[in-house]
Amino acid sequence: MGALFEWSWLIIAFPLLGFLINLISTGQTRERTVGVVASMAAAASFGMSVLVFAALLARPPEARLVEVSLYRWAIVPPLTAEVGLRIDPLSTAMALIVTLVGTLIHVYSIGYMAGDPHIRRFFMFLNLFLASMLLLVLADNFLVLFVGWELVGLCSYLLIGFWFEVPYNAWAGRKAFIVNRIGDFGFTLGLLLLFWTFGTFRYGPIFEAVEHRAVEAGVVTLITLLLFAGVTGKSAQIPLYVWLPDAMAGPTPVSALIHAATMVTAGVYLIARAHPLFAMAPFVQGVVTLIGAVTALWAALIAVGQFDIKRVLAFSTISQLGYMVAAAGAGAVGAAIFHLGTHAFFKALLFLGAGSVIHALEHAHRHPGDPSPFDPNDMRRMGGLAQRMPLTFWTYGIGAAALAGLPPLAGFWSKDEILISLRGIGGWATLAYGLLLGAAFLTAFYMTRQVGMVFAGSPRSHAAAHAHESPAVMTVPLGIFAFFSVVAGWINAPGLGALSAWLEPEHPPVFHPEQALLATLIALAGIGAAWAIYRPQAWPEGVEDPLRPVLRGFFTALTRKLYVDELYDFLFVRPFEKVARGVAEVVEPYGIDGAVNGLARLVQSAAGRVRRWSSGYVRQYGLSVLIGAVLLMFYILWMLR
Amino acid sequence: MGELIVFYLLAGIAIATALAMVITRNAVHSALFLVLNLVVVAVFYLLLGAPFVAMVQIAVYAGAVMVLFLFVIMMLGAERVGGATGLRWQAPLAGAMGAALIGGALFAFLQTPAGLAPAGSLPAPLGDPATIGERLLTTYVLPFEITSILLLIAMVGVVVLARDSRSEGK
Amino acid sequence: MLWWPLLPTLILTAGALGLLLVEAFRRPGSASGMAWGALGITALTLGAVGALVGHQEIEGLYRMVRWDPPAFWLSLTILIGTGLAILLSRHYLADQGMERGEYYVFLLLAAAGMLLMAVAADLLIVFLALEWLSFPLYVLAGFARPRLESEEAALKYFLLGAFASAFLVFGIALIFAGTGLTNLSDLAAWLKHPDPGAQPLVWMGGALLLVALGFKVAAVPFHLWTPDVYEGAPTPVTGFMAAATKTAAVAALIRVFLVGLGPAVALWSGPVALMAAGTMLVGNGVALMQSNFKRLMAYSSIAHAGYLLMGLLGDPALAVPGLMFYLLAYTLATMGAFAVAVGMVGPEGEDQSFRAYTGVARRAPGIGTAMALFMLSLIGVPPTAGFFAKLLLFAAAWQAGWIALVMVGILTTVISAYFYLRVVVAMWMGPGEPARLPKSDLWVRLSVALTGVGTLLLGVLWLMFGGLSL
Amino acid sequence: MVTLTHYLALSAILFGIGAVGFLVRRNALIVFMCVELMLNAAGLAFVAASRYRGLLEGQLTVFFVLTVAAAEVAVGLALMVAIFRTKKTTNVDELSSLRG
Repeated sequence: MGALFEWSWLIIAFPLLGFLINLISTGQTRERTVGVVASMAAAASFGMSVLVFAALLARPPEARLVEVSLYRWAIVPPLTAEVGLRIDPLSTAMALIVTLVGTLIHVYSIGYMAGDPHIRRFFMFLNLFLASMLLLVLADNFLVLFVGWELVGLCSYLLIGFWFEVPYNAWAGRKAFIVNRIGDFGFTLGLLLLFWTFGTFRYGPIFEAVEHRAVEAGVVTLITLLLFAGVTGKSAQIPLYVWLPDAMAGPTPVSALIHAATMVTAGVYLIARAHPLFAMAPFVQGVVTLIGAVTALWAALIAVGQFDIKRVLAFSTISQLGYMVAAAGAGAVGAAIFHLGTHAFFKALLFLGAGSVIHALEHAHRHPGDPSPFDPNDMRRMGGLAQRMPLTFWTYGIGAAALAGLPPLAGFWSKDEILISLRGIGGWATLAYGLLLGAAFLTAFYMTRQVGMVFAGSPRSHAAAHAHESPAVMTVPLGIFAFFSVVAGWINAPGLGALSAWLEPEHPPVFHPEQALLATLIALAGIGAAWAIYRPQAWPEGVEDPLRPVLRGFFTALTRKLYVDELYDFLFVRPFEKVARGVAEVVEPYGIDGAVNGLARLVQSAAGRVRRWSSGYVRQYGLSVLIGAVLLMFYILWMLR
Repeated sequence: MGELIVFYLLAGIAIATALAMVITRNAVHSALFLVLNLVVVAVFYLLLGAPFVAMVQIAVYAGAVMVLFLFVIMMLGAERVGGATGLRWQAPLAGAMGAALIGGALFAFLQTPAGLAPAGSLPAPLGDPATIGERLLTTYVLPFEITSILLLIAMVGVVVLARDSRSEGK
Repeated sequence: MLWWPLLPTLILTAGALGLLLVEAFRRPGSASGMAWGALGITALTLGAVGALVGHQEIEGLYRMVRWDPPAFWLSLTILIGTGLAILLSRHYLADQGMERGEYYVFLLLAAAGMLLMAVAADLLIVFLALEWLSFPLYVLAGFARPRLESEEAALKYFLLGAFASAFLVFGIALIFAGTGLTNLSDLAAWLKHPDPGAQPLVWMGGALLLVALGFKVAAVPFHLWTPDVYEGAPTPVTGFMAAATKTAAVAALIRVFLVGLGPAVALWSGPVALMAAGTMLVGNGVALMQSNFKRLMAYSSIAHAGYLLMGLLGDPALAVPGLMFYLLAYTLATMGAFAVAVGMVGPEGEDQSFRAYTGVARRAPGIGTAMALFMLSLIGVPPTAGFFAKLLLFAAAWQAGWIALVMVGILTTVISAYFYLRVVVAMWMGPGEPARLPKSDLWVRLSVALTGVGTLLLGVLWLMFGGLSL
Repeated sequence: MVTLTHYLALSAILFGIGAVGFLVRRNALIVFMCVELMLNAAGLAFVAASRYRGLLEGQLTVFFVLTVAAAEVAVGLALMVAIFRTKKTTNVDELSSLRG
């Protein structure tokens, strides 16, 4: 069996091969072929993941850790890094989720992207993303993880700005890039500190050192805090979540795969992976748990006031990531990964369903040749799609119910386990528990609102009235995802507990009937409250949203995303701009968006002064040399004292 | 004592000619003061037991190089340059920095006891052309060859730079 | 008398002089034959360098030169930069109406001087090599004569270069006055048991050497010539200066400061650290203000000088391989970027403002992708070579305890993302249709492709650098 | 007694004068002559050190510096003549079109 593990690098190699094939294939390749090649590469990777998983399963629980050495980076003595793969329950579980969801979304994209002139580029990036994500997951050290981390980020920016002809999309890609830079700045410092402390990047020796308490807790606290800064960027937690809603500018399959199911969960994976480190820093664990819980509630609240079908899902994703981060922070790695898995299925389902709706509306709109601007994402222009797109409706309904946490669907089990894991710890965890219950209510509420606005009642636009069901290449993956959204939770159901036993043999899942009842009641309450407001009969003609009269000004605040973008603009961007303008007349020959470039302006104003040295006069340049020489000389004299 | 007087006398001339070269307005005068300065330094070379270097200094430097300078100045009619400059702080600041450089260097040298040592014994034949020639072809053969290449590069470079590209007719 | 270390320099010089003869007797017309010849000679020299790869240490010619692993890597990088510069030049020279064969002769001669610098083991050789590589560069900078910017660039470079080399000579004189030595290994031995009475002289001399070499590598505050000269010089020459000259200057820094003055590291590390920090801040900061691509690359070259200076301070076991790797990665990315810039030059003249790049990538996605790759490598985004290069240097400096300096390095790296990405943004997302498209010249395309692939592959292949030390 | 310090001090003074001259004169030819003065000062330091250390190396080095300086003069003057043909000036302050 050992020989199989030696080949586990194929999991990463297959998508990379797909990328290369599409890279070197000529421009004449039929677009269908491109998609099929990419999908087959993803499928092969999934197959290999299954094989590795099975091989690992065949081993006794205590032997389920295989380190495959691929590459000896014989750099120089202090920095010896060995590149290898770490095959263990956590990484194989992640690889399975990533490759399965990835394969299905590749197939779906063949239909969704048909006719796009840049389809080859699209599939290349998608394959590259898959390979990078798998590298991140399977790496056996923090450095390679970071390489994967940056690569998935790169793919993400490229795909958000895929339709860069629209300036907003390009801007959104850049916003994601820059916001993530802030998080990665912390991450980089954390990595350096990690290396400085442990002298290696490899998980094994680091965890061993932690186990033997060979390092100071204070340093570990700082390291984990810095790593968590990276997590807030990539996994869209407060305060760096602002990029994810704008990331919806990318094609819908990208939103489903990268910005819902896989890449954004990298942060959760990082916390789970570095769990031994976090376990040594209880303070940071508290911070992580609380930030996760607050994010969950906060994003759920904003989701209630959104009209863009994908934005609702984006805020929902942020909210659900908050659940995972909270659980991972509290040390419940099993629960976090469990929710990561179920969420990957039902959120991908929801995104693809939303894509199907958008696709249908776009086609219906284009049909009569109406040149007026039309936003196919706007839920206010939908309604009554249940009869016109039954397959999409039913699958979407299943996804929504799973997200809302209705038993016996997937979301119910995983959310339940997170809530249970937070009980009985006390302190911050109890607070987080309360916040997450509130978020659960809001989740049920906004999903019901969305289903009501999109599918119930009568059409509120010409396009909605003429929409048709999407082609089979899109609906079949919907069905498959719907199936998983139903059953994925069962693997960890009471009495079975397979996933938790797999990830954490020492912590079997517990099932509290009263907790399950409470969660179900809360979900039902959310659904009931939303249905009371949004049922077609309660919705008078011409009213934009029946919730607006109920909440008044606060609803407007919700539609404006609680003014966080404005707040950041006020707190960071404006002051920098003011200072920059005050200090120097900065010439800005190329329009840069103010929203993200405040820091650059500040630097620019300082640089403007330095730049005046470059006056063009040789003699002045010479003077600078002489001044430098004199300074150096006096430094020497000072040393000679 | 007499040695010291000669030194100070020559040093005074060297500094004076250097200053005059920097200060005088006319480029031709500048060049001539530089020639004087080079000659004084050549005299120092003789005093320091380096007759060969002194001869090279006179022949190559004071002779050929400075003649070239004078020739170009005359040819371009560049005795004086006109036009105002925008660099108001340049001269005072440069002067201050130059003074600081000199002052700092002198301060450091005065703290160097090794520099106060009397002249070591440089056996007479060492500084003569024959010995130097022998060294040039043994220990210093590589720098010697490099220098010849440098002269060649300079020559070709001058040809390339001086050729009138407009009338090449290629 | 071992003269093996000189073999690459000799081959290149002999080849260049042979080309000069050919140029003297060939009939007027296209100079592409000269370009082929220059390429062939460069390849031959690469072969000679390759033949010397296994040798650990050869001292030769009365200990004037010395071959060791860094010499190999430096020579390799210089020759790669030279080869790419030749590839870029043919199309450019023809378009600009300056197709004269001497151009290639001077390019090769400058490279020969740089190769000499890579093996220098004596301060005298450092001085001569510096002059050797500078003379042809002065001529090349002014090669677009009678275009005034080119001439102005040449004169500025020349005057300031001469000024700086006077500091070098005076510095060597002071060191010689203090120790009676010019050989770098002897100097290191002397510094281990210094004569306290002579130390002020040696240290003053070291300070002046730092001025001159800081000038050549374009470190703050000796950097001011860089943007003007880069802007005015013919574009392929600018690329050559940014890549190969930088490598040669770092070679000089390694030879003088790590080999010669290595034992006195505690003394020069302070000023070098300040210079490194200032260079990173000023280079990256002022780059934000640039709207001309060549000036942008000049400030980029200044900024990278800062990172390279940081490398001098790092733990040598890690830093020296780091410097070698950094130079190679930097050479590939910089020459690639200049290849794109040269591709944008047409017979009607040269517009290197960002406006000229607007939207180009949409019409030429291959070029656009390659440019994005170069810019990412210059920022240091994985998996490009630039990332690993920066990582090595940062790790080396961190190991040596220069934590604040590493912070400055990371901070300026973040800043640098803004201006490097502006190029990419202009090319991919700039409004409107491009005014001009890149030429489909095979040589330029080839260099873009080579550097692009190299930038990507190098990231993977850096394990080759194992076991490399001074 | 004349010591090495005397000579070094003189050469430093000449070097400093040359450096200041480089920075205050506008005529490119004089600017360049100032560089020659600086090199000359360095040469003096070499020869003096050679004498006081009883070594020949210093003299040989001066020989090389002299030769290289002569070559440099040739290149530099050719450059200045070339510029004069285009711009009709040797004022370095008028050659400042490249800046920023």
